[in-house]
Amino acid sequence: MARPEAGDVILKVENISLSFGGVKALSDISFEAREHQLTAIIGPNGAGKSSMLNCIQGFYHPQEGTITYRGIVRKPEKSHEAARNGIARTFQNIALFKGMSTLDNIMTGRNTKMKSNVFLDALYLGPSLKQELEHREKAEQIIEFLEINSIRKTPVGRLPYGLQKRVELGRALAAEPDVLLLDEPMAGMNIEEKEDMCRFVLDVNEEFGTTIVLIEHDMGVVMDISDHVVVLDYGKKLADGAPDEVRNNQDVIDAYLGVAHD
Amino acid sequence: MKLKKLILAAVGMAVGITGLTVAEPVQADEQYMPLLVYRSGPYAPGGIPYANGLVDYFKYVNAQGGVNGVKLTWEECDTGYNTARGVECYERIKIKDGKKGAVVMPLSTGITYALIERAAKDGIVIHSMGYGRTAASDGTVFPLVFTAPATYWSQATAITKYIGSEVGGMDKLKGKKISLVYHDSAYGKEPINTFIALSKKYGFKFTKHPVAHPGLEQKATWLTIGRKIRPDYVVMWGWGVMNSTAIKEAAAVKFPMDRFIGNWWAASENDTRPPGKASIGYKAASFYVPGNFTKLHADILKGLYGGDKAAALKNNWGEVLYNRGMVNGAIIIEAMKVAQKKFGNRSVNGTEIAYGFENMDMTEERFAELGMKDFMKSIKLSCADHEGTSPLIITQWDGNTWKPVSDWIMPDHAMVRPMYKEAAMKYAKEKGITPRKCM
Amino acid sequence: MFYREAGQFKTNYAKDQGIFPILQDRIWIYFVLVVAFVIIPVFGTDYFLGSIMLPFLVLSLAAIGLNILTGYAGQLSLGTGGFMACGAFAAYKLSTGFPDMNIIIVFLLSGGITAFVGVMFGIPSLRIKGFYLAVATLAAQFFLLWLFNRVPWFTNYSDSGVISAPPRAIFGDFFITGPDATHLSKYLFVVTFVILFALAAKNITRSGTGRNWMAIRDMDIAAEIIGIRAMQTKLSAFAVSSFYCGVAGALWAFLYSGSVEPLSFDVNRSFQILFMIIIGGLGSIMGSFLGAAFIMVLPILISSLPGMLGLSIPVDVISHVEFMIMGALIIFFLIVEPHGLARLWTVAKEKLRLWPFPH
Amino acid sequence: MEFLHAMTIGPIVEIIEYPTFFMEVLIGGLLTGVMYSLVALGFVLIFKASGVFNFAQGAMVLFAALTFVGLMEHGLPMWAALIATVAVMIALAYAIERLVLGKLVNQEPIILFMATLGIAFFLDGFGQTIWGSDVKPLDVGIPSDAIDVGGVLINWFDITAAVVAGLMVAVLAIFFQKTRIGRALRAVADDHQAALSVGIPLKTIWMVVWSVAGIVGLVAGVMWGSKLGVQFTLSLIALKALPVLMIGGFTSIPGAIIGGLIVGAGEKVAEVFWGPAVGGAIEDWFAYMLAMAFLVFRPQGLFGDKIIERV
Repeated sequence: MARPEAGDVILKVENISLSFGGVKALSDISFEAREHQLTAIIGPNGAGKSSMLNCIQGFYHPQEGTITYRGIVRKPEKSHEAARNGIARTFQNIALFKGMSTLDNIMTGRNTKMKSNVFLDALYLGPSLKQELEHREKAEQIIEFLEINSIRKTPVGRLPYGLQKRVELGRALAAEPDVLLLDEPMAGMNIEEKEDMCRFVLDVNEEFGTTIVLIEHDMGVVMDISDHVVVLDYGKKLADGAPDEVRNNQDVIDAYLGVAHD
Repeated sequence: MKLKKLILAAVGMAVGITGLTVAEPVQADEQYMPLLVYRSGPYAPGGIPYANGLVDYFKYVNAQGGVNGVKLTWEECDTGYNTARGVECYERIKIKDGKKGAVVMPLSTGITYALIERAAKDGIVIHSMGYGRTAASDGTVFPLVFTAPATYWSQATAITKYIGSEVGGMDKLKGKKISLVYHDSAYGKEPINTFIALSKKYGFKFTKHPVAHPGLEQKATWLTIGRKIRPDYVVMWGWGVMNSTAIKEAAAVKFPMDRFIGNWWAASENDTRPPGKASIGYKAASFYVPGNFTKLHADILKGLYGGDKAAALKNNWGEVLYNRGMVNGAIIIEAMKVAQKKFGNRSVNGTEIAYGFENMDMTEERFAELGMKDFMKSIKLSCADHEGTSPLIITQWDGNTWKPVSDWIMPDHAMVRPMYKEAAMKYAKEKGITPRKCM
Repeated sequence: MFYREAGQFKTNYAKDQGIFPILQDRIWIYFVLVVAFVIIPVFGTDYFLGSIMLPFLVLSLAAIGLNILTGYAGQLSLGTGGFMACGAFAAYKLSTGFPDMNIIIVFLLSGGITAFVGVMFGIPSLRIKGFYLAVATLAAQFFLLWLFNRVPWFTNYSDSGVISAPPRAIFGDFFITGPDATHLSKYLFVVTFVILFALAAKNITRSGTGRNWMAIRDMDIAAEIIGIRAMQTKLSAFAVSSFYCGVAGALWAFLYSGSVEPLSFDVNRSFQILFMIIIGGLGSIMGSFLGAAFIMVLPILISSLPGMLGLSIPVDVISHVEFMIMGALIIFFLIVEPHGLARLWTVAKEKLRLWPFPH
Repeated sequence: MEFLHAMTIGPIVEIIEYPTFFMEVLIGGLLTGVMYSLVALGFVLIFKASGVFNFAQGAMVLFAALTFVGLMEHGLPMWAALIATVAVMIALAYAIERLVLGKLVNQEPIILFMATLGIAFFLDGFGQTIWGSDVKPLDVGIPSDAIDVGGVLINWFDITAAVVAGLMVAVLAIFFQKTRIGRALRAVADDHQAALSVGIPLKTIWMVVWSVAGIVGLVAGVMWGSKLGVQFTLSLIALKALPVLMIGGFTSIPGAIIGGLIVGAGEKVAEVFWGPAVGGAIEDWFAYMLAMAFLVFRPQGLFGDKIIERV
């Protein structure tokens, strides 16, 4: 399947600065992500990648700068608003709902599309049942897509790490997002699992045309799959561009190889 | 679900077993007494001596050959002064080995309230002696409830009379201040309306101060009373740890003890011993004379403890609440005897013992015959009057024992009886009961 | 062998979404229904119906209520007693104020009123979490009890602050409260009511509302990020939970004890219900029943056992031993299975499913 | 209108009009608060070192007091009874570690909390089985008369309690700052993993901290016992300590004292000046409401560790 064509700029980050009690996590970062593209934010540990993602998502509110999403400047808002605007994400440390099954976890991802009414839910008839079945259908499609049919009813707490990551991706996909933020989707995986995950990420991009912003500290994997790479180090942007450009950028090489600046 | 079934099966079997034991060989006639007591929980210190006194009296009666040959049997169930538990206890022990209890003493105002309807349906008499639902003294609406010898409302009038005599006459009460410190429960709230009526009648100023269960903390209450309101007298409707705490806090604000009067549930050694010498002079109402001076006490000591006074004292013998249990036993046995006169010398059921209560006439001489000379005055009941007209007495703690300090005081029955009637009629209306006619 | 799902294929999602998708579970439920509606009414003695089954069922309902809040939505609460009192007093005011209102409507409305009160006291949960919240719910407990104790309007100006249930029938002569109600009629009413509400709770918890609760419970921040509104979700849990507790309180006052004072719903009641859901299993409707059975029936069993066996042990010793055994058993169960009796049942089912070939 | 006046202007006017009475209430409240702090301290110690919300602290107070007074009734001199009770509390801590907590390592906090409720039940029953449930007066020679300081009545007993609480906090502070085991406890409180990695066995730590909490419980039990007499109700004072914990934070020893002062003063002033307008007996819920109001602004209590949310 062919990769979708790049569209307009969907997400525009301008001069973002974020600090926690005097410690600067991000300073003056700007970059853009285009629709249907796969943008990677890379950098060593502590470079401010997760902070960046949290700012985009709306969990952190940067002190300076603006983030424009679909041409509208994002205001500081409640965490749950982002999901309703079409931004879904996964987490660096898995944040699945451990007491629930795979299916239920994925169903929670659809909460933004469902209307829950306690009284109807209590009866589990009529509109409530109809809605459950509709969304079950969607959830099953995702389960099928991610090849996790066999663990549909297993509590996620009992799943191995790699599968948990996959379920988390499923939960994010269930929201049918326009922008998918992936926080180190391949961290802690073995080669085989990484390859699987890469495949799923690309498939998502190709099949649904979802815009993806992912962060990763492992450069190798990312360069192969992304259209656009942003490199951060100590809260500052080092480089921004196509993978090949970035690969040859001297600053990036220095940061990654630890060469001291003269 | 499985475990639940197992438990249900176990319970079911247990119930079955109890059912089976009914089929034992025919025994001699016995009178079964279900006893709701509390020997555990926050109010155990009050429940234990009462239960001991009651049981000792029953043992004593049995040692004397029973009630006209009918031996007493009893089963205790520990309510922990908890209403829900009390209801379960009642349902569990009201019938044992096929014998239904004739009379039950709930020993808690809350439990009394909860049992009135149940016991009426079961045909079991409730004797709530000096506690419970005051309105139930009206025999026309509550044929099976007895509050003899006195209710909280009567007690409130008697205490007020005593205060009146202290200040030099009821007319001198005008302008005086009386404060009520009460346990914030059904029990503690009972006398409030009576005090309000009394304050209107005599023109004294009345303030009330609730203390939340269990009553560990009363500093604010006593600062208000002792330092701000500075009443002439404080009356207390307390129970359990609340009483000793109140005495201690009253002493801390230097409220004079001889103007601090408890009701008869704030009148025991448990209340006055923990505060030490702070409680010397504290007064409380009673319907019998405190002490272990009677012949009955001596007989129990000899008959049940073999004269071992230390053992008897350990079992609360002669304490105020022990005596209350003992008197409660005596009144019930007297009712049974009256019933036996009419129905024959056999065990009696609820309605029969109710007849016994209604036709009871315990005079001073009768109390003396029962070994309680100079202990209690009199109890005389009727079909409509389930409280009787017993006088009360005020007692005082001298640091070691309780001593009577007043004459016998007759409560102002003329004042409270119409209030009973009104409350009973309200209840009858709510419950759809037609009051019976009394001759 | 006995608990094999093999061969039970679901041909569509609707069937798989059924409340008891496995045949054996359905058989169990039918069995339970037969026991509840046929065997117990026919063979149960008055004592068993009135003093074991009634309080057991009513407390199960309260346990379901607390389980919704604590087990499903993860908000630890010690205010259950206060909410039950709220239901009881609301029912009293409604039924004496509107004597012609059907008693079922009275119960439902008093649940609704309690739900509203529950939401009010649930608001701090948006800021306060964990044990701090548990302690904060004690504010509800103490305040509500104080309120019903202090304001005479709630008790229709009774002298003692005790309310007692007026006689009411569901229809015609079928009295469920008051002196004309038999233990059997009370039992039948309560068992029907409780089973229906247990099913409703089961339905809520397996639908969108329930998933949102569990998401907030398992990881509140992540739940918010995926779009779940924390405020609505927490408050809806408080509302539904309080509704159940309120109805349970009304049933307790009207059908079980017949008359109550606020002290019947003191903080010990809150702890008792909390014990039930933890022993029974957090986040399990069936666990609420198991826990209620354990916590309510066991003390009665312990205290009546010596009597049954013909031993004469002083009642105070029994009471103290009862405390000790309860304490020890709670600890024992927590050690053996921290997730409650419901989990034991699930584990047993899984074993049975594989038996006799465990691998 | 009258009610509004009684709720707003009335109390203020009263406070201004009778300043000595207000002082009396305030001081009485502060000193009562110290008594609450004595109980709250035990909770804090255990929560700080092991993250367990120990609801059995109230039962431990009762059990310690019962043992102490029971031994004295059996003829032991006070000092011997004191030593014996300390030994019993240490043995109890050992038993709790071995039989309960040791078997529940890595369980969720709510499970541990429930286990302590089980312990509370057990201790309540056990203590009463051994020592009986009647009221036992306890006199350790604390004077109970009141003195008049410029028209303000102050109770000697309350002052003694305040001194005892102060001493106990000082002793605990020294214990935590100066002794090896105390420093280890602090390390555990800061970071379980780190503490384990420097070789401090968690078992020992839990045992020590429960022993210390037991001894703190004994002190609280002696104080409360000499105030009220030793009886079952003592285990219910745990409920008075909870609002103190909420305000002070579950992890702060100074917080327990400050929280106690705030709760004590707050509830007494409210009860005396605002209580009458609404019928009185408001102090129980007022303490909780006050604590809740504090929490809404500082969800971790005044001195508790800051809660940091991460994803």
